[in-house]
Amino acid sequence: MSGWGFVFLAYGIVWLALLLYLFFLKRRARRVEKELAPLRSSAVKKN
Amino acid sequence: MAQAAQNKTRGRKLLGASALLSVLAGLYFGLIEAPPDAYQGNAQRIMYLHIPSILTAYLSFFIVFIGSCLFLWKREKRDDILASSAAEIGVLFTALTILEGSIWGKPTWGVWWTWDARLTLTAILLLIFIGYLMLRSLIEDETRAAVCSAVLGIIGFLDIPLIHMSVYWWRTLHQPPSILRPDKMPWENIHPSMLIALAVNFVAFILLYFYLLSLRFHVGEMEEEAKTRKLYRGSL
Amino acid sequence: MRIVIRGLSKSYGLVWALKQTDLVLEPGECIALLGPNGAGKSTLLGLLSALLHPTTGEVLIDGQRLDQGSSPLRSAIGLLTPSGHLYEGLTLRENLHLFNSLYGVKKSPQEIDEALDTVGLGRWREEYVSALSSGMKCRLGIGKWLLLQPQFLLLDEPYGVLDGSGVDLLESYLKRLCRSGGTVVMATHHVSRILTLCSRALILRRGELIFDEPRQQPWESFHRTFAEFLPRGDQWSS
Amino acid sequence: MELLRQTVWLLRKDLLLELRRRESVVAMFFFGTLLLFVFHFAFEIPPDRAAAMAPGLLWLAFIFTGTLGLTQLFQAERENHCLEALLLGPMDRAALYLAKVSFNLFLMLLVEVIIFPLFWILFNLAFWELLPSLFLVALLGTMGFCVLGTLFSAVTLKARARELLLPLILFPLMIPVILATVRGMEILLRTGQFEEAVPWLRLLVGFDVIFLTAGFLIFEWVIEA
Repeated sequence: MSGWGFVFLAYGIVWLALLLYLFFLKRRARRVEKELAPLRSSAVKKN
Repeated sequence: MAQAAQNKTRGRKLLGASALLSVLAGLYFGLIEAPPDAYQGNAQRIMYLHIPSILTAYLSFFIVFIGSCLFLWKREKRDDILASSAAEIGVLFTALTILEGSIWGKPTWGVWWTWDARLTLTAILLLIFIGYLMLRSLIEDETRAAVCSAVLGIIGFLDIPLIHMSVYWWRTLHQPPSILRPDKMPWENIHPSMLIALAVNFVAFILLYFYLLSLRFHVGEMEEEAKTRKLYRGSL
Repeated sequence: MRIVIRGLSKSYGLVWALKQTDLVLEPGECIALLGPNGAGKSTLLGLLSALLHPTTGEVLIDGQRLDQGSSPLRSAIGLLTPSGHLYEGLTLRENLHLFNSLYGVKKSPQEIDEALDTVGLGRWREEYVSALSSGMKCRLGIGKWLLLQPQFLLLDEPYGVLDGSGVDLLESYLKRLCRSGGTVVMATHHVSRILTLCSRALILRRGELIFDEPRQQPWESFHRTFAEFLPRGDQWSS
Repeated sequence: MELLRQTVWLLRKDLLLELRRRESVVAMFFFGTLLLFVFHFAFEIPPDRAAAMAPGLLWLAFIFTGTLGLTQLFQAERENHCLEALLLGPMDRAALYLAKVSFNLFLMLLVEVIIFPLFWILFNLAFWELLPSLFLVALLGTMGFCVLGTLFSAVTLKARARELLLPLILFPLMIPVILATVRGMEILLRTGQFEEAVPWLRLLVGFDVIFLTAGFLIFEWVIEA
């Protein structure tokens, strides 16, 4: 493995991991928003 | 209230965009613009990744410390969410830092892992972070989990200087100081464009870190809001 | 001792153990805390003794806010649970000596022995608590509070383990405490016993206070509300 | 003053319970000696290298025995909700912390006083005259272990998998103590002078002082949470 091999390995893993984390975070955010929307609207309706 | 939320999301999008831009710039400078190192060749380019990510590891530990202190003092759930978000991202960045360090070690020292002071310290930081997340997940009662994690956050942070001292003394005892010795910072006598690459990558990592942190914090706040709404829906 | 409770509530995760409650407990009152299992009686006792941290609201004792931590206010609060609060490995005397010094009450050893005699445990002075029956442990608990003289005594179902003379002992102590301006709150299921003793009754259901009236002789309102919780004969065979 | 009086009473209670039941001290002692035998079989220790490896092995044995003691530390309080009995009253929470630190320290030192000479005999080492100064270094190290160990024993008191969680959290934080104690002892064994090991001992004393005060201030919030 030449110098560049290691560089791409390191950069590849790091940015892949960060993108994956971002993806899961976005998905988690969407799920919470989906859960929160009815709660917010029902509360507004009631009081 | 809605107006403030809009500003926040717009702010976050702006932060995200600028983080993306600076990351691309960092990649450009790091991989293309900067010349290969005379001694290590191209493998040295991993430095542009490694040094900034070490910083984010320590930065996130500092934020966990701040969040923990604020929580113990004012007992506001917001600070606890800040601490737990910073810890989660901290674990990610610390783990990546160690990964980069060992990948960089292979071409430079020929081994995947050396008990070099910097790598050992980052590994210890990762262990403390993992302990923090384990503790938080293994205590059922919410306020108790928050208080106990805050205590670990504070004690862990106070321990860092002592760990630094003991590891460095121990290090200088055994092995002649390695290339990454802290007192000879890599940017003392290096090529100006390398310096630029390092600086750009620094900015990129900071922006990326705060973007992820604000996103994770926002998710944490929403989850907390969902919980309180479900709770109060019963008695409203 | 006057206790004011403002907007006190406690939630565990998504469940309300105790919903928003406002109460005033006057000095000299002996209050019965009734309700089915899981109604929040123990939670309320935990909040009143500051062993639990409320989700919202506060407890004021003689105007001072009671919160966790070692405040002198807490030397006036007592909590009697039949099984608990005694070191099994220590003898009866050592237990009382320990709590005597921790509460800074500074009672002499004679007074400690006297307290043990009054609760009928004089003979077991040097025995280990682990050797005692649960009834005797409850008597030791009474002896402990006789010694520490709290102004605000909370009891969590003491009748379950006490024998005849134990009940008389407890009730005479509670009467004396209420007469001297102390406040008593007892959570129990022995309705007939407590109704003769208490000056006021509270009924909790699913964390909500549904009944709060001082005692009066023809107490239809109490029996009407409480009828729902009385056992309805043998449910299993029908 | 009041704090000291309460600490002494609580310590007296713990010592009395331990004297009668003798659970912890016997378990810790036998666990310690067991570890010495395990080390003997696990590592092929050539006689000349034994002195160099002694500090590491000894301290490893002490840390594991200490962890055993820590998991049992609040056992008396867990029975019969005695912890609630203590928290109900106006007792100073820090008194409970100081009492538990000194109790665990006492247990560990008791075990160490026996295991030190035993180690010397089993691995037939010389340097008998160095034992007192070695013991002083171990004392400072054990103090550091107890100060943080007690705090985190309380932190993990009501956590699930408590016995697993405690070492997981405690050991990374103990690294300065481990390094300082083992290096300190090693230097003593190698050079025989005390001055050589002073920088490590200063680190140890610093660790003890910092975390004794931190524990003293924070313990109240942990135990009441």
